Amino acid sequence: MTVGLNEFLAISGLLFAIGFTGVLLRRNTLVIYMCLEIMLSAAILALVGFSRFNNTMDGNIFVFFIITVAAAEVAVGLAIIVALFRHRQTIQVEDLNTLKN
Amino acid sequence: MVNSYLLQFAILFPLAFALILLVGGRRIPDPVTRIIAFFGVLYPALIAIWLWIAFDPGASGYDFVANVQTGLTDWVGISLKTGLNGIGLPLFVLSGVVGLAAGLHSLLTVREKVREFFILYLLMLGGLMGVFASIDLFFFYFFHELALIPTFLMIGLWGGRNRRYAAMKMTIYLTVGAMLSLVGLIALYVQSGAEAFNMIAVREAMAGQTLSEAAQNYTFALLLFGFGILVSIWPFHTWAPLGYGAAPTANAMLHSGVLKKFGLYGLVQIAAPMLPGGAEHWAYLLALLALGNVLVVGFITVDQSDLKQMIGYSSVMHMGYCFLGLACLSVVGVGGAVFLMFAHGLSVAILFLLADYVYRRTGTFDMNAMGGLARKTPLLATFFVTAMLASIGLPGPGLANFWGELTVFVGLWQWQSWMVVPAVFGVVISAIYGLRSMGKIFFGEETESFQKRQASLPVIRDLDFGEKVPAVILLAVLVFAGLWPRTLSDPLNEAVQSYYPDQRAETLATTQEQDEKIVYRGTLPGNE
Amino acid sequence: MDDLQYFKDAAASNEWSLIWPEISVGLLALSLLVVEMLVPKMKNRLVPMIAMIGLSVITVTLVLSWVGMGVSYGESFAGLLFQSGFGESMRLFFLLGGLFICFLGYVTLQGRAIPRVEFFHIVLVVTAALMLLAQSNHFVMIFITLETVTIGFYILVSYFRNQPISLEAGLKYLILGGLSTGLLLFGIALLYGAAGNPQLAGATAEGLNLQALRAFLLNHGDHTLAVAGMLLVLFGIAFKVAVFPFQIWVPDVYQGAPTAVTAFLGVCSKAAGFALMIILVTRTFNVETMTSITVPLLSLMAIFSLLYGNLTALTQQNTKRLMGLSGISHAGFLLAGVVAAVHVDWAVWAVVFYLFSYMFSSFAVFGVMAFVEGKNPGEGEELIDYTGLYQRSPFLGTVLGIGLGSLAGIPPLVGFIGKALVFIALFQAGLYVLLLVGALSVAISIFYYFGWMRTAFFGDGPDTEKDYPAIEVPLPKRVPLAIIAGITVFLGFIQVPLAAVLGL
Amino acid sequence: MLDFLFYFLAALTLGSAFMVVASRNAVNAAMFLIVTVAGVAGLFVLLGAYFLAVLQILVYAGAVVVLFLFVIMLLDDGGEAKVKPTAVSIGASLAAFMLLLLGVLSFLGGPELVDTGAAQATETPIGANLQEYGRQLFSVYLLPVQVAGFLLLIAMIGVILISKRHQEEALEE
Repeated sequence: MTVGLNEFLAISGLLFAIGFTGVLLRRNTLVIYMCLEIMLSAAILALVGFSRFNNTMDGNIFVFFIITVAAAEVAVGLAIIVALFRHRQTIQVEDLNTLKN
Repeated sequence: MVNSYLLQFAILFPLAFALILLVGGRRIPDPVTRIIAFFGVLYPALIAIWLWIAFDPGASGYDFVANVQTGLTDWVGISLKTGLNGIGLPLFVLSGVVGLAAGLHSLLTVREKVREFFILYLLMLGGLMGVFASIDLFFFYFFHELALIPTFLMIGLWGGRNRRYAAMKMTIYLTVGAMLSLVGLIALYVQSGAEAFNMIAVREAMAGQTLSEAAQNYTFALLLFGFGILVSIWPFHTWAPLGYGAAPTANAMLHSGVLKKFGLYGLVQIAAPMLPGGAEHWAYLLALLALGNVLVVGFITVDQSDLKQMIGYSSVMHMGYCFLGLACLSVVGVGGAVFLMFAHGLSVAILFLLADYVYRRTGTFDMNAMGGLARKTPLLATFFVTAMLASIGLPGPGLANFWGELTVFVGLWQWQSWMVVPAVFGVVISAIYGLRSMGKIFFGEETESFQKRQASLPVIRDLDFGEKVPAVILLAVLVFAGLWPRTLSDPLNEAVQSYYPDQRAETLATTQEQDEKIVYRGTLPGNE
Repeated sequence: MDDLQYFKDAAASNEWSLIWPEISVGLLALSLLVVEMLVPKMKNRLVPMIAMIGLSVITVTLVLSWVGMGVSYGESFAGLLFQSGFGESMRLFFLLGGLFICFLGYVTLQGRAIPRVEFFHIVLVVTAALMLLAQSNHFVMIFITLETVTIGFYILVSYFRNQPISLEAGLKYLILGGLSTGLLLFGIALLYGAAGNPQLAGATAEGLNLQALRAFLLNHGDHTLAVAGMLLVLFGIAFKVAVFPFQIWVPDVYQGAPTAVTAFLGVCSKAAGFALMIILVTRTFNVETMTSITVPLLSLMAIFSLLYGNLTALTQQNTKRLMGLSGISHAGFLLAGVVAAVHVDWAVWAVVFYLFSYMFSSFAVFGVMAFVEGKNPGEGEELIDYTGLYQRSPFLGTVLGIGLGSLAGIPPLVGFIGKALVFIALFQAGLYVLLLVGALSVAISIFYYFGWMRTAFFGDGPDTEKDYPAIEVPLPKRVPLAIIAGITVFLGFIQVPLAAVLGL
Repeated sequence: MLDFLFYFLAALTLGSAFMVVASRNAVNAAMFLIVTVAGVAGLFVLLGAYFLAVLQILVYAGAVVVLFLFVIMLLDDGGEAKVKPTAVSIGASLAAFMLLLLGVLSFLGGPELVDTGAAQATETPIGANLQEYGRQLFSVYLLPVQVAGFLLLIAMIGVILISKRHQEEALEE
């Protein structure tokens, strides 16, 4: 195939940007969390791409760890969101305003 | 050798006793607290006096040098190096003596939160002893702050009216001053390239090289304004009278008498000799500000009716003379400044002490609401008159102050003759407020308000034994130093001569064409 | 046969004995779970005791091992770890930190209807991860330990699951933590990609290894990808240490988290970030082409952190938020030290010294906070709740005074020494602006620290309509606080023990 | 063919990622997340990382997103349609997006990278197969694997702890 590293990096960069924008833009904590996952995916894609075109295995191994961690993070994060929902009946960011001066 | 350890013990004893009181907590009964505190203030004074006797007058460098590693040597060359030279000795003695007197006074008068008071007092005393014993620049600063913090707390906790505002204002001013001087000290050390952060090493390193003019100027400016704020140089003096007005007596004595001299000491011992170019650059401005201290603050002092405030302002005013002496940058001027620092420290401490005695008898500091006290308390009146005359700088009982001021004038005459006129006018101002205060408090008729108030006051008695002791200690040292200044001025002269080697010689040779030999190698009083 | 040899070689390079303290802490954490199962009746008393005693034993053994056997230096685990004096001192740091957090947790959790064992278990695991983090020499190692720490903190921050305030703080930390992880990872990916590019001379197959990466950067420090990666990595870490402009999460999370966790977050998590900063900024990215970017950038961040933290703390009434905001200014100091360390070698030790001093003084303050606060959310956290603390409990008042004084940088307390060392380092590095801002911020910080002290000591003013009860602290619980306060004072006078640790 | 596949997958990934951000409904967002994840997995296949592709599908699509969906159903939140993002937040987000885009484009335009495209690997030079993973993970990367174990342990404990209903512990002492 004629597609090179640059194309993969471009996808990865765009994916990262979309995820980042989502984190900033969205108000629903669940969706924000999904956007974080998109950012992680972007980083993973970049790593795998580099690993492939640099001919080194390290990047792939790193991705293995990242996926492991991401799964754990999601589990903890969702647990917190659910627990909070029980108290507040909401998952919108602007309703999380108990903490203030 | 043993004496070197004594120097460190003078720092250690008060701190250790403070620690004992702190750890002991409420289990220590009040009388025991007082006994511990008594020894805590006694030992440093005894050591100070012993070292005064033991000091080798011929030594031009440091005596009693000892070095303790505290752990920072490898990185930044900091170690607790202690020792005394001719400039440090008078001030070390001063802290010991004033510390003892103020301590004795508090032992007899403090009634509430006794344990806390003496923990803080001993901390402050330990810091004071350390300031003038440190050769290491870092610990020099460190001990000053160590003594400063208890001051704030004591003003806040035991102070008189306005104490919170006073404590806060003092904290802000002094913190800013201290930070500036710390930055200045660091600048000095790093630029000198010395291997150790102490005065000896930095001085040697500076002697081997010359910093650029700009570097000298800004480093000296940092030190000048940092130290200057700490010494209440005009126009940064407003914290001082306020603070002293609110401070408990012992604090006012220690701070105005001793701790404030830290800044001057720093300028005399460190800044001016190590940065001669910078000192030269700023000397004129310094002298003008000092004249501001003498004249502006002098007039404000005359206007005061509150006794404690008046003493506070007068202390600020007298700092002006010390600055003037320093600005001369000559042996005579600087020597006079240091000697005046010593004498003023004692006299202002007595005045604060006596102001407290007056308050105990009249229930007020307002001088317009007193009068005729001399008839009931002749001894107090005698002490007060003596101390006030000394503070003004009249010959007689205040010989020490007189020597100091006179020498400063001589130094000033050789440098900027015209400044002698306003400076001497300052003496007249101090005579005015001094005499007025004596008259208002002790002579004349009792004012009506005072008579009314007496009904609610205990019967006015003259000084009792416990009150006499601190005052007598201070006066005795003052008189001794006045009558026999050689014991201090000889070492002082040695030290100053090696630090201020005719700095002005060349400048003046062209302008005045005088014989520098006689003028600049002039000797200090009592040294003929 | 071939495979067997492969594993044998790998096994030989994995010198597990080198990380015995971490392994011990991990095993200790596991043993807590076992204890919970075996003696469920006693667990609430037994578990904290075992955790604290175990950590103390490990700490003492570690120190003794230095004395007895010295310290080993160099790479281990095939380059995953790098043993150094810095790593050793940070090991001790995190062990001491974990130990005191266990104590604080014991105090905070007492009398609450909430599980305890899990708290100590997670604290221990996080402590072990922190200790490994400080010795990492490889991005995989950095990532996995950092994430263990982060996930641990997600749980710990939201530990009071029946208080929405705690959960809310947890969620905020979660989102911003996730964001910082994303930045960090993308940065690592870019660095890895740049370093392994076969088109470039000096490309390395081990782009994730910091030493190899540095060797690459020496030649290609100005490579666009490498620079972008470095910036992203630094920003990711800046989130963790909460320096401007990545500090937004701090006040809320500090306030919502249980006090023991706030202390853990404020001290150990911050220290972890700065350990990484030191490893990366001064030991990996310290090539000229990169320092020309990092030094001005980090200096600016430090300056703004110093100013932002202090100015916002001035009007703050909630003590936890106050600690968080003032912590931002301390992070500014530390960052300034890191910048200085780029030019001046010993400044690394100034930073580590500052970290230690910050730990002792913060713990003194947090320790008092744990006793003053009430059992309901937000109770006893306002400054006004400290009114007359000295009169209510002279012991707590004294400890608070010592802690706050040290944080403010007042001699003779250890905080002053830390600040002075950073100042000297800054001057030697020629960073005069930073030095002046630092001095200014010390002066500003005096206001709020003294304001707090004034409330605690002189708080007999007109605002005492409410009658504040006396606080009794039983003797066993006094001991750790007294030790911490004692260390804060002692190290102010004599720094020999700490200097010996740092001089390893 | 491969090129076409790449562009197809890229479009799929980016498009669905965009839809995750844009969709009003959380359920839809989660669905699009699955597509995104699958797209990324497809790209992994193109890059020869078959194992990771499988892992990605298994963990993300199989576990993570399902978990998301589960939680969404459980919470049954009213949706966020009522609260419109403010102009400021939209502006800030767009600015951030543009900045990132600019960054991506600018470093892609760098001379060093354009060349890397030549470093094409037609076969699979690195052993990105299961055996190689096993070797690496259980020799060189054994320590991180152990740490990851602890990480999963505390994550598990944490999840149980936080999601337990308020079954109050008995107070001792």
